[in-house]
Amino acid sequence: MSVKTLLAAAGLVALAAGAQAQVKVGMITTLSGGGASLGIDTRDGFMLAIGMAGRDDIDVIVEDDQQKPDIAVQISDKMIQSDKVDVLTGIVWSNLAMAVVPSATAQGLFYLSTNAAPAQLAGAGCNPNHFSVSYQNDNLHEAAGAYTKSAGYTKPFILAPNYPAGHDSLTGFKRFYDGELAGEIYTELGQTDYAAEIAQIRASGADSVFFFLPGGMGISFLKQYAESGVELPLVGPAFSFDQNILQAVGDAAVGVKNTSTWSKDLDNDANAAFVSAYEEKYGRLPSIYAAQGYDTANLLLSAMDKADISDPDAFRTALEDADFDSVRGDFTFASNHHPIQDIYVREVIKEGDIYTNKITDTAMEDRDNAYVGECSM
Amino acid sequence: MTDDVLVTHDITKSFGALRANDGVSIDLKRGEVHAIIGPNGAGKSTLIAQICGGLAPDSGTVHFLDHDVTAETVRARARMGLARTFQISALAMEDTVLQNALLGALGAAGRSWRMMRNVLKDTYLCGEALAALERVGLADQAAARTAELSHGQRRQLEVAVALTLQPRAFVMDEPMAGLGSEGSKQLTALLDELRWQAPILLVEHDMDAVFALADRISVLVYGRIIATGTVDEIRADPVVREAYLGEEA
Amino acid sequence: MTAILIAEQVLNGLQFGVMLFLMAAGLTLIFGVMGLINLAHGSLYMVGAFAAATIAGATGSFLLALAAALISAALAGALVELVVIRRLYDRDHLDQVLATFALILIFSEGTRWLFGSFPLYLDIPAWLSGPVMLPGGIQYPLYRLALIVLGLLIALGLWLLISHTRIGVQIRAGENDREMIGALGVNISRLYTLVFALGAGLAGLAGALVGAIQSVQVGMGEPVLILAFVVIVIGGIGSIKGALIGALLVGLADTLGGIFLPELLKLFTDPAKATATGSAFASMAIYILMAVVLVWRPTGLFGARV
Amino acid sequence: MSREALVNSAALLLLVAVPVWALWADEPFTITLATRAVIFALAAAGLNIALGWGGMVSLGHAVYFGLGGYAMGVLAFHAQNYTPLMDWPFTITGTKSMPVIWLVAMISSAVAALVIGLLALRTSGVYFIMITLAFGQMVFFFAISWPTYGGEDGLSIYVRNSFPGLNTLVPIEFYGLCLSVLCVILFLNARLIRSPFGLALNAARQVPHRVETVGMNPTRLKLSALVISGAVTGLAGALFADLNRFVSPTMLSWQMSGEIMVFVIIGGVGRLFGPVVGACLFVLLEHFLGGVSEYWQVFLGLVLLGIVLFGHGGVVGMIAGRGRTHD
Repeated sequence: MSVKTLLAAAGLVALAAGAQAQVKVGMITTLSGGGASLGIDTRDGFMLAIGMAGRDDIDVIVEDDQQKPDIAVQISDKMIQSDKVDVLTGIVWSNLAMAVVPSATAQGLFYLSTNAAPAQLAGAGCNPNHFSVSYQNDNLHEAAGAYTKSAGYTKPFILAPNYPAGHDSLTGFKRFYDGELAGEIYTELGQTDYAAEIAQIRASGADSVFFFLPGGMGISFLKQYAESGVELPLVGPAFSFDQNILQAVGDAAVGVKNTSTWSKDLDNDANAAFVSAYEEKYGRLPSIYAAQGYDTANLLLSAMDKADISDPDAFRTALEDADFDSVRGDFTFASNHHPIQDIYVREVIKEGDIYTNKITDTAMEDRDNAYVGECSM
Repeated sequence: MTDDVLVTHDITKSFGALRANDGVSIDLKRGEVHAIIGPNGAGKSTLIAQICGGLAPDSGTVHFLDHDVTAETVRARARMGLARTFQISALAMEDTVLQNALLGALGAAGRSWRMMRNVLKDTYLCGEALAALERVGLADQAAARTAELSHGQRRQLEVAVALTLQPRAFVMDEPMAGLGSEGSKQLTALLDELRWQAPILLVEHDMDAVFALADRISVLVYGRIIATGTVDEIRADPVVREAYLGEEA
Repeated sequence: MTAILIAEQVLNGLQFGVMLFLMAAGLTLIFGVMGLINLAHGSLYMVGAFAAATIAGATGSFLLALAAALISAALAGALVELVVIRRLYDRDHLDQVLATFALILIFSEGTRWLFGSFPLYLDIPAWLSGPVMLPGGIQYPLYRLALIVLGLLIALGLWLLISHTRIGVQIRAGENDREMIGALGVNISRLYTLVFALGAGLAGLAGALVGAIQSVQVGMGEPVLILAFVVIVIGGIGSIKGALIGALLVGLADTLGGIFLPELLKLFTDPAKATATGSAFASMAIYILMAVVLVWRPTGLFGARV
Repeated sequence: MSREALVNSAALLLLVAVPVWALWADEPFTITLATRAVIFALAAAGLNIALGWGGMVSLGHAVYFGLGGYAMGVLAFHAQNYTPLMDWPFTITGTKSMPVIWLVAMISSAVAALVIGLLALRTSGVYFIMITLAFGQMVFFFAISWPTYGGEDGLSIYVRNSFPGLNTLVPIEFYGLCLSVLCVILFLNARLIRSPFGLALNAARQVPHRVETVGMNPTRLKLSALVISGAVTGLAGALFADLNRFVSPTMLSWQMSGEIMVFVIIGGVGRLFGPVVGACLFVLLEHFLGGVSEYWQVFLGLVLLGIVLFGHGGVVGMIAGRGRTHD
């Protein structure tokens, strides 16, 4: 089978499915290993929206990618070849997305990103069938840069892990913060001890610190920072202040400013409905991953109302309309199929026994992304 | 060319404060069996290791076939024809008897880098290996797994591997170790023939074998050679009697 | 770069080193006495951290949490030794590697099964939190200082245990000659269980101590395990002294390499590129240290010479 | 025919029959799974040369697997972007041709094996294990932080590379290619272990001092075996990257090294078809246990433990009997 016949086969399947108006969604996400909490939230948010819509014209197959790119590719092959899905979604990590998305969209499938949105897929490697419902990876870092500038800091110290997302992070920050830097460091990916970096921060004469350290790295950094006696204000993207992580950081995080496209106290009806339904169903507060999963499902459902998946062009147009009530408020797609949305500044607070975030400011309004011009679509 | 095949000159080796070998000079001549005897801890293993190349002496030299081999590796000495056997059989137990014998043959022939040809179809190597097995009386066991051999047969195979090297001298470290009197007799008879192929430097505790085989005996005590001579001379030597054979005399 | 900064980084290197020592000491003892390579040592580190987080959460006492870490890791170690490990002593290293690899899978996924995928919370107690001012104007976290002191005390304790007690005599005998201790009438299997539990307890304690300033999560042990291997290769198998020196060397090389390499490269290339490339090479620093030691002294600084 | 030969023939027969059935039943994913198993088998066959016959417990074979993958990734990346690999002192361009990629993969893995082997073979036993593991980690960290070829994101190749006369995008054709490579390598492997070199290597594992005293260098024999082993695993890495159309540092991780070793051990160390049986079983376990529980690795761990403690000699060993024969 060549690509062409594969496409034809996919088309035939789509036709057959269209007759029953059944949409098959394959969700590849991380359900085991160290990063499982993100995938579990993504899945729960997504399934919550499907459940709340009460529809039976959509089948969702969920599989665990173990946070391994080769497993993700294997699952996507299986979903495309044997389950004959129409839409793929759910990948948390950029490196897994890079492994799966280009070849899936090349085979004519739709890919709706619930989280990962690397620069390659927004710029030269953009594809009409790829939609990021979350953000573009640089967005939160850009917002942190913009916030740092507008808050009047003049000498931030910036650090991120030494891997592509880390490089994108500091580049994104500097795109909107053009002043002097007290220092710029790349740490090792998966590093757990930041004593050396904190000492450098202390010695640098900085007036604030921007850091991007997702997952366990952020937890370690925050705890150690709190112990160090360095009392400079911290700014970071939402990843290190996710609802799940905050409980493990504890008091060390309180007061930290972070940039996010979503917060549980965001004042709109869709969000209020989402937060209360999520808490009721799963017994815990939703995270940004859950919110993005929820929005992705609602976007898909809105497109299904407008067009039949068997007509890819019409379906694509329906997706582009983004005619759904986002928990993030106003939401439209830029021409490279990445969101245009407001990005907020949140502060970590303690509500009773629970650590969570509240919105304090808007860092950027209607932000699209830096790669719109590079995408020829 | 002199009659001396293997000679050590004044070898000294210390481990910390312990002098394991102290000015040891011995020689092995064409056609002879030269036995080295001595109590445990006298430095026999150290001496063998220096002769065969595992240990470098602190001072003194080792000559083999009129070459100074003191600085040569175990491998180089082996390739010159210095064949040793081990006190504890060093055989590939998972392999067949023939494969063990082949190992020596292919080492001697320098064919270990051939990667694609079946070794069992190499008529030259197999010929050498089978001849050696024939010589020690193991030809009928060629296809058996080495692990299934009796202890005595393993001692024989140990000698066969040495034979496949086309040796110019043997260094045998207690070949009789663990053998019963019958096995010991058989192996003694075999070694008695082998001396005409290449002289044997024999380190052995089994005195019956030593007295039956040795043309000369050197007695090593506390790292020094205290006497060298024929069987009768050694038997009669008062120093030896006192230091070593004391209670037996 | 000021003298204060360098002094502080040296302290950081020391602190990292003593924590590595707690891991490496157990591994090297277990290898020295039983001849066993234990890949699951990192799992015991994780067990310690999880036990501490659980007990700290329930009681609020950090000391109880540390005790729980020590005890539960030692118990887990003893259990693993009784059920699995003792069948592996007379097997080759290959079987040991596979069996302990299987134990990693069981421990990691089992822990996730019990505790979920979210990182747990474990914080340092109030009486150890905050910075202190050291002579010379160095501001340094009290907790990290306590880690250095505690680590060195444990090293001293181990040394006393091995050189001055009956158990120590047996351990040393076991390292030199395994048949010998049987002949001396020592209960070998009890000794082995004890040594394994001791090593496991040290790993668990390290996990809890480090967990308080890092994140307590599944998979936290394996990166430390691999660093502990590097320590042992450098220090020499079976040598507690080697483990200590090796751990301090690795701790210092890693910390100082991470600081100075990017600074060094900044002299030659633009800062952004220098930090990226510099930290790429800094992450290799300890392995290069290991390679140098291997070339110079294949059995490690204090390993038995062949 | 010996029992081991029967097992081998059965394994080979299944490797042909299952995909043919899948083709007939229109189950293309089964073919993809089988391809994965065959490529893992090849990687493990590489390790088996070092481990089974050379006795080197290398816990760093992911280095060669990953390097092979990156050989494919880097060459195809430059070919798909029409940028040269290097301009100076002479121009090297990328390529999408599998034979060229394979050659580069094998050579680069072999060189890596030579360098690591020169250092690691200064020691033996448990040192060797720890050193190979540590060097693997070093390469892994380097790959993650080196930005040129995607760092931790890896490299995505949009279209599978080409092989003369085949359409590699068709699952069954790519499978056939991989199976053929595996068969050729196993054939060469069988010749190798029967050759004088194989005999000497086998002895170097069991009695290195004996090998020395018959005039051969056991370390050099082992080093050569490690280089061959690395090259084969590197070839598997190139194929694996092509199967996924993707390469990333995950292929270099210590877990990957562990898994490759698991394939060999559950199949049977030092058995020609041990890696094949082991890799197929692993892929099956992964597929079916993964469907049963999120925590399937606990059960995988228990199965592995059971095999080590009670099933000495791996699956092939359990079926074919304990003794290994080499003729």
